[in-house]
Amino acid sequence: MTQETILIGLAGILAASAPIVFAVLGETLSERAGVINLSMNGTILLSAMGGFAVAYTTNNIVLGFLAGMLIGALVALIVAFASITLNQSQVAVGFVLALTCRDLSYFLGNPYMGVPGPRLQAIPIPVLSDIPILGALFFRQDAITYTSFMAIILTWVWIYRTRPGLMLQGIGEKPAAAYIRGANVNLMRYVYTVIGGALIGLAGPAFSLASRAGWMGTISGLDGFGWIALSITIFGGWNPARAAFGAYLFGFLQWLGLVLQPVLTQVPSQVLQVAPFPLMILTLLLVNIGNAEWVERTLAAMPESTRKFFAKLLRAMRASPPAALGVPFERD
Amino acid sequence: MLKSRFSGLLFQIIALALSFGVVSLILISIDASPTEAFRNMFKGSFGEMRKFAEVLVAFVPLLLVTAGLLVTFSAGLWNIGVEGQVVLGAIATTWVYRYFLESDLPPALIITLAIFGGMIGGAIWAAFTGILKVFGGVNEIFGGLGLNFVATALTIYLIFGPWKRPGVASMSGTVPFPDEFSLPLLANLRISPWALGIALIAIIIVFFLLQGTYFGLKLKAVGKNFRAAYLLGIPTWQYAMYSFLICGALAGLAGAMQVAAVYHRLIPSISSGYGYLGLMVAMLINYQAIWAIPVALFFAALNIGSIQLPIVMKLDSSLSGVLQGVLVLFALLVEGARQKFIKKGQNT
Amino acid sequence: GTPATEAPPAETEAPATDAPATEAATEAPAEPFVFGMLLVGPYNDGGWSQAHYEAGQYVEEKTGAKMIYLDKVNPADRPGTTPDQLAEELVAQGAKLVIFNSDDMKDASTTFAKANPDVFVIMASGDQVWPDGKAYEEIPNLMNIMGRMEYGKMIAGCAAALSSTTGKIGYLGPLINDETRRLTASAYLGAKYCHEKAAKTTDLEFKVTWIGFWFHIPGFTTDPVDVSKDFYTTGFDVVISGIDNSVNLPEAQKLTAEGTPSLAVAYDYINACDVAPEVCLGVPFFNWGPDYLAAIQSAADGSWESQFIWSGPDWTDLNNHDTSAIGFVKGDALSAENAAILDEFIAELAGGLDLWTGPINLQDGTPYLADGEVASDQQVWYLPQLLEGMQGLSASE
Amino acid sequence: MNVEFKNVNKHFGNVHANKNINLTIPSGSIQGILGENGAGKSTLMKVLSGFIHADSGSEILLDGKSVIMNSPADAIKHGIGMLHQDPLDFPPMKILDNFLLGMPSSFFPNRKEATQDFNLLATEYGFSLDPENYVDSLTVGERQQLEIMRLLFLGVRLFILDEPTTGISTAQKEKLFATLRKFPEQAMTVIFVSHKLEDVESLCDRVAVLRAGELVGELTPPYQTKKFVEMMFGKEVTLGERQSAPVGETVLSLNDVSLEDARLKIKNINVEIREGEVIGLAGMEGSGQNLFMRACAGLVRPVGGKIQLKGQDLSGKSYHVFKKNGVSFLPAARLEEALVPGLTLTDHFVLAEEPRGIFIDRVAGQTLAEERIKSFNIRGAPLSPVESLSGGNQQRAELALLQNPLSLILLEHPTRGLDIESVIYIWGKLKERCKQNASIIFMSSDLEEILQYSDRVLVFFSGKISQPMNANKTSVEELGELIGGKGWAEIGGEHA
Ligand SMILES: Nc1ncnc2c1ncn2[C@@H]1O[C@H](COP(=O)(O)OP(=O)(O)OP(=O)(O)O)[C@@H](O)[C@H]1O
Ligand SMILES: Nc1ncnc2c1ncn2[C@@H]1O[C@H](COP(=O)(O)OP(=O)(O)OP(=O)(O)O)[C@@H](O)[C@H]1O
Ligand SMILES: [Mg+2]
Ligand SMILES: [Mg+2]
Repeated sequence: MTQETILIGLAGILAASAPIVFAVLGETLSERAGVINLSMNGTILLSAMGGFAVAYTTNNIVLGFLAGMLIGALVALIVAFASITLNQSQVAVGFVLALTCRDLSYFLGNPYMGVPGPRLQAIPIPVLSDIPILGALFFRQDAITYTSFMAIILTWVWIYRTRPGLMLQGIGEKPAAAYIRGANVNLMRYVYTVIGGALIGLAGPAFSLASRAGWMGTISGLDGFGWIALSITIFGGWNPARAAFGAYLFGFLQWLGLVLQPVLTQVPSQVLQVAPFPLMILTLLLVNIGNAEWVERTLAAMPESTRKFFAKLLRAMRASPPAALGVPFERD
Repeated sequence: MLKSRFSGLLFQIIALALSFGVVSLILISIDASPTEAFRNMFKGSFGEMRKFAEVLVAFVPLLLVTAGLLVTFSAGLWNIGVEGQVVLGAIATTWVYRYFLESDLPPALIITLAIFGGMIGGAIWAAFTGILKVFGGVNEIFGGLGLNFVATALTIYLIFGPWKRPGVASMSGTVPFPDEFSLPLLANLRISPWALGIALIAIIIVFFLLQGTYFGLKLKAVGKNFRAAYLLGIPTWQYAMYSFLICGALAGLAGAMQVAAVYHRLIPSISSGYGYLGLMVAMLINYQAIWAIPVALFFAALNIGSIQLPIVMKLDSSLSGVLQGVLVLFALLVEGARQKFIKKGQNT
Repeated sequence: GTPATEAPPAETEAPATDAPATEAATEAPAEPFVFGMLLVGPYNDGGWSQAHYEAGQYVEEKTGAKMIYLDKVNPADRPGTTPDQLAEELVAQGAKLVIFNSDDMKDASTTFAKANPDVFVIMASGDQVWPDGKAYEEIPNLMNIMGRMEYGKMIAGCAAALSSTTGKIGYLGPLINDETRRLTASAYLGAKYCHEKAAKTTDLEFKVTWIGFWFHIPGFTTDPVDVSKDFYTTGFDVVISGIDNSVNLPEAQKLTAEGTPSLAVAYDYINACDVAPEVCLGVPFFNWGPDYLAAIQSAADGSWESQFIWSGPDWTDLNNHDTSAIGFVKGDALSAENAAILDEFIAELAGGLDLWTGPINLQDGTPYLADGEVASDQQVWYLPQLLEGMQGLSASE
Repeated sequence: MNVEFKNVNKHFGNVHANKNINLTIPSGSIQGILGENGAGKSTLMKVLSGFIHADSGSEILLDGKSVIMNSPADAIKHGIGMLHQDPLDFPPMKILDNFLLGMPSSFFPNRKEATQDFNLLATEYGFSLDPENYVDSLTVGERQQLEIMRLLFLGVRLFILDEPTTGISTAQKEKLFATLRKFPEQAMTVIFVSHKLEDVESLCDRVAVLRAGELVGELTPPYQTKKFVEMMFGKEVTLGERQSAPVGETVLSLNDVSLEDARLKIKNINVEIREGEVIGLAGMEGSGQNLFMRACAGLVRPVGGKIQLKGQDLSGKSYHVFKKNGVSFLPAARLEEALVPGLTLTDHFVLAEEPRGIFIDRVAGQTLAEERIKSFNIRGAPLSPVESLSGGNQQRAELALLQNPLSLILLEHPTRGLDIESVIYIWGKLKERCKQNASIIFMSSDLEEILQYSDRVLVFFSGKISQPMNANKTSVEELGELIGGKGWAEIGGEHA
């Protein structure tokens, strides 16, 4: 393969991963505030269908994307209401919505099967696109891919560099402490869950109006991305940058499976495709093992020096979730 | 207590009404007649003996999965990996069958071995999730999800790789097994009384396990208050593992039934989504084994009955999934609302 | 259950309760002949299944017959069901003949046909009742119907070769089996022939990438969109679709608009080009109508006989809706002069040109057809490998 | 600023945590709030800081103006800041982030400036904290310093400190007090909540004492320790005959055992406890008695030393091993650690028994439950879920779960929240166990109870443990001073 083709391949990965990036960022925001939105898989399908349907009927691609975000926000609102206001298990509600929204998208999407609809085109950015390598990689993409780049930067900056972002970290970590610092915890949880939902909802149209144009119902090949995105969120350790990296890594491995097909003739293509998942589990193990209590017990048994060393090592790998993830906050 | 139970019933009825209301609205929105849709689904499931038999075919694995999940749920675990455990059960069963394909052991024995193989396969797969959870600190939801993908990939690999039909590789799965490998079916019907029996026995066992035994009680304690259970002298993490193993075995049994009584071979989507559907049933019955049978039957009926929708009304069958989901959703929401009311009542 | 006990109650209840049935009853003076169809994909998938569905509609309008169908007949979309069980649903709705439209339903169609001797069965793309076939069984109420898409693929390959500026042609393969192997090979033969015919200066490269299934399943199959993109961006300026939904079209359209000239050949369904006409070189399509019509009439008038039908095109009028089992519709992207050469090629085929003539070697070099030897139907149908000169896997192991 | 409570009431369910509090705190003063555990101090402060809402009718006036405090946000607006009893900060985050979090800074907080401000403030008050360090690496004292700095930077004018001196070293404490003494000069009012007499005495201009949610009185210097103790713990109640079982040979012995947790270290404990003996642990919450108790139960691994039970070395063994060897531990947090909400009384009794076979004999369980409920006169039915029991009855249930025989019973606050009759009743039960050669270690914030029921007393004060003191030879006053950290010099050498 020439450098050119590799570059194009990588650029393709950046574009193809845009939807997952949105989903992962949305989930990260929501979980940072302490709410797990397990509905992703369904939300993405429903917003893909809804976004396409709207763009198709109004022949306005922007409206399509907005519709997708709206759908995502509404689903997230149900999750928020059920878990924050009604104190129901976030996991249960999210899971139910994941299945329901999927079937709903198939049921309502029938009329739009296979109809040719609007689709985003790449817009090379004048000067930047001519920069040797970077130009080909980053600046010959379509609008939604550019948006995904921005989204990564924005969420990262928001969480780690702004005042409200700092408060967001606090809310997910220890709501009571955030509360005495003047935060309206439950309101903020609503807000971030809904915003996160909107981002997740953006993933749908990012498929159906850009990278995988059109709606093909059950054979659209979108069912499953939501669950994948969920694992990537954990892999990302609730850090937008790391999460986005996870999304790209996943895309890269898929692409590798494709280009390696002629080489690894022994392995059916399906196996290469699934390679990311064992990997994902492994990383989950690495980042979580520090949280297991037998580790702490064995550490306690170790002599001072070794204990310190291992503790450091574990801390380095460890990505513990926001301490209050899934924990309702009630003042009295 | 009684009062709250009564109000519980009342609220459940409200949830039911709301669900059917919403689904009716969806149908009206695409100007289809709700009454006709529901009637067709009912006719398509309970209309005649043959159809009811089909319902039972779906009911068996669904009930088995639900039974398993009741165990993990009472240990406070969200075993979303059950889907993959069904798959591994099917794979293991297929493996045993293939192993004895040429042997001259009595078929009955081979079938039994195959079914046990399935249970072991499921249990092993569940054990992975359990180990990840107990020793790796990996939340069972994420571990389970990952393993689900791996399980499905494994099926596809086997079907297109080592176990593929001579020359061909197709979604129709591995070579069908000889008829004597199949659990005996009722005359002219596709349901195997054996499968049905096994499923019913399983749920009864689980019911008593959770209601009547020390094991079940300890499991509940672990599920409801890990810390206190530990101080009361219960080896908490062992019990967590046990619950995974039991659920895995039952899920594996469901997979075995899919192979031994329904498809007579390994097919790509052998689990038929029963794992996830089982989670829904468990949630809807609020983890009470008593209600498992009727609700699982109802969900199975929706699955089968919905086949009529495309044939008769040109509607997509996924409506059944929507209805199932909306039911559970409202059950949860309404339960939440109910608890809020009760709380209000206490405070004032 | 056996229709003997099943059908009557179903029959009697059908008109009474089912709106569509009653309408049909009022429309047609005589009780219409009802035939059922099981579609593996969505009836409107713009591909394989839709081609069957519209053939059914064709039969409906030619005869008074009435079609009832069930789509998405696959374990993923219909958990816990088997095609034979679903066929019985159609029988319960009054179907006297059932069409199984996918290779995946082969076993089920056999089971069903044996269990319901008085229901007629058509197994599309199967070979159970082919006396010369490898899996011959005698099933009096079952018929196999398939179109000789080999020709369609040859024409597709030809169009691709003529239009390619790089001489590199990509083939979007589904899963690997006899059918997909022989069709892919045919496309290659057509490409090879026309590449030489038009005395192209480039040298021909023909590469197959199998995605692993008839359509994309995230996490398990290679994404056909990525495959197409990868082809186009690595110099393969034409991609021929061999999968159910021709996703290479929108991708070609996008990349062309973005400055990478890309062309596509669709598959299966006569109107498949409509998704992106300006990049479409054409589509080889199935026209199941005529054969289904004949079969269903024979079933209705009692002249039915179990047989294996592998119909070729009507060379006098390739795209004749009433006579030709397969056809090829040229797309807007096919230049005038290439269209002319393509027509010549078609004429040659009509004149008896058979590209399945030796010398032909298998991919691993073993001779398959000696010089001048013409392939038998079996040799074509059961092609064991891809052909020499083709890149890509021959088998999944 | 001047703070005034008017008829402040607060109920938690049926718990009346604050009863009609009327209190005025003059501007620029350091007000002490004194009271035993559960007296209602934190509740009152949480009300003042907007963290919880008082019952309707309650009123709070700042500088004479009635204010409604809906949330801490409002409190902050009014310049009220509170240092909570259990530090409300974000351990996994950086110190600087903790400092910045909630600051009215610009949208993009300028970390450089913030760091400068932080260091300035730190030097001004003589704290040494590295803003880039993580909070979970700090001692409790340092975390308090961080909170104080944050509140100072917020510019609060009313400073509430809820038991800031539990679990910080004397040195740190001095530093803290030095800081606090500077505040009145800047017209800042300080409310200092504690049950440590010496702290209050050395720091506060005035002291209000709470007991059982009521304001029982206010004092101003010069203070007499005796008066404090009397007001805090209320007037004696007659507990009948003091009885102690004949003591046999050693059950539990700790040799040079050292314990540590995040909060404090205890070094070289040497104790021997004999059959039939009752040991009372006196000390304020978090002075080390929990750590000691959990070490005896096998829940905390000693970092050094040897724990022997009936001559058998159990050091480093797990809780279950201790339990098998007849050690039983009853934690204070009933619904968190001791009982399983959602299970009935019967379930609990069945769980506590050795399983007989696989299936539970419901009838036997029922009768067992009935007889336990009767003999421990628990107000509740065999089938009532434990969470539906009243606090006191939950406590009785916990005691009813003790199996037989036992060699060592460890109890955290065995009678907290029980009315006096039940206290006497429960102790009757426990003493029976002693007669059956079980020995008991219990902790309590009720000194009367300790004196009344224990043979020997261990006093804890921020990680220090007194020698075992003979209960007959000491008094509420002495203990009261000791747990307040006074008079340790005198008892230093004493042996029981
Ligand atoms: N959130 C709550 N829910 C129920 N009861 C509570 C709650 N908070 C406090 N209480 C009860 O209110 C009473 C007063 O508690 P509070 O914390 O004010 O006591 P305190 O004087 O601070 O005790 P300590 O010295 O141990 O901190 C106690 O009986 C306590 O159990
Ligand atoms: N979660 C609950 N569900 C049902 N009833 C409850 C619940 N909590 C408390 N109760 C009931 O409310 C009443 C008062 O409970 P509370 O714990 O305040 O009693 P108390 O006054 O503290 O008594 P005690 O002195 O024994 O602690 C009790 O009768 C108890 O049964
Ligand atoms: Mg307090
Ligand atoms: Mg109480």
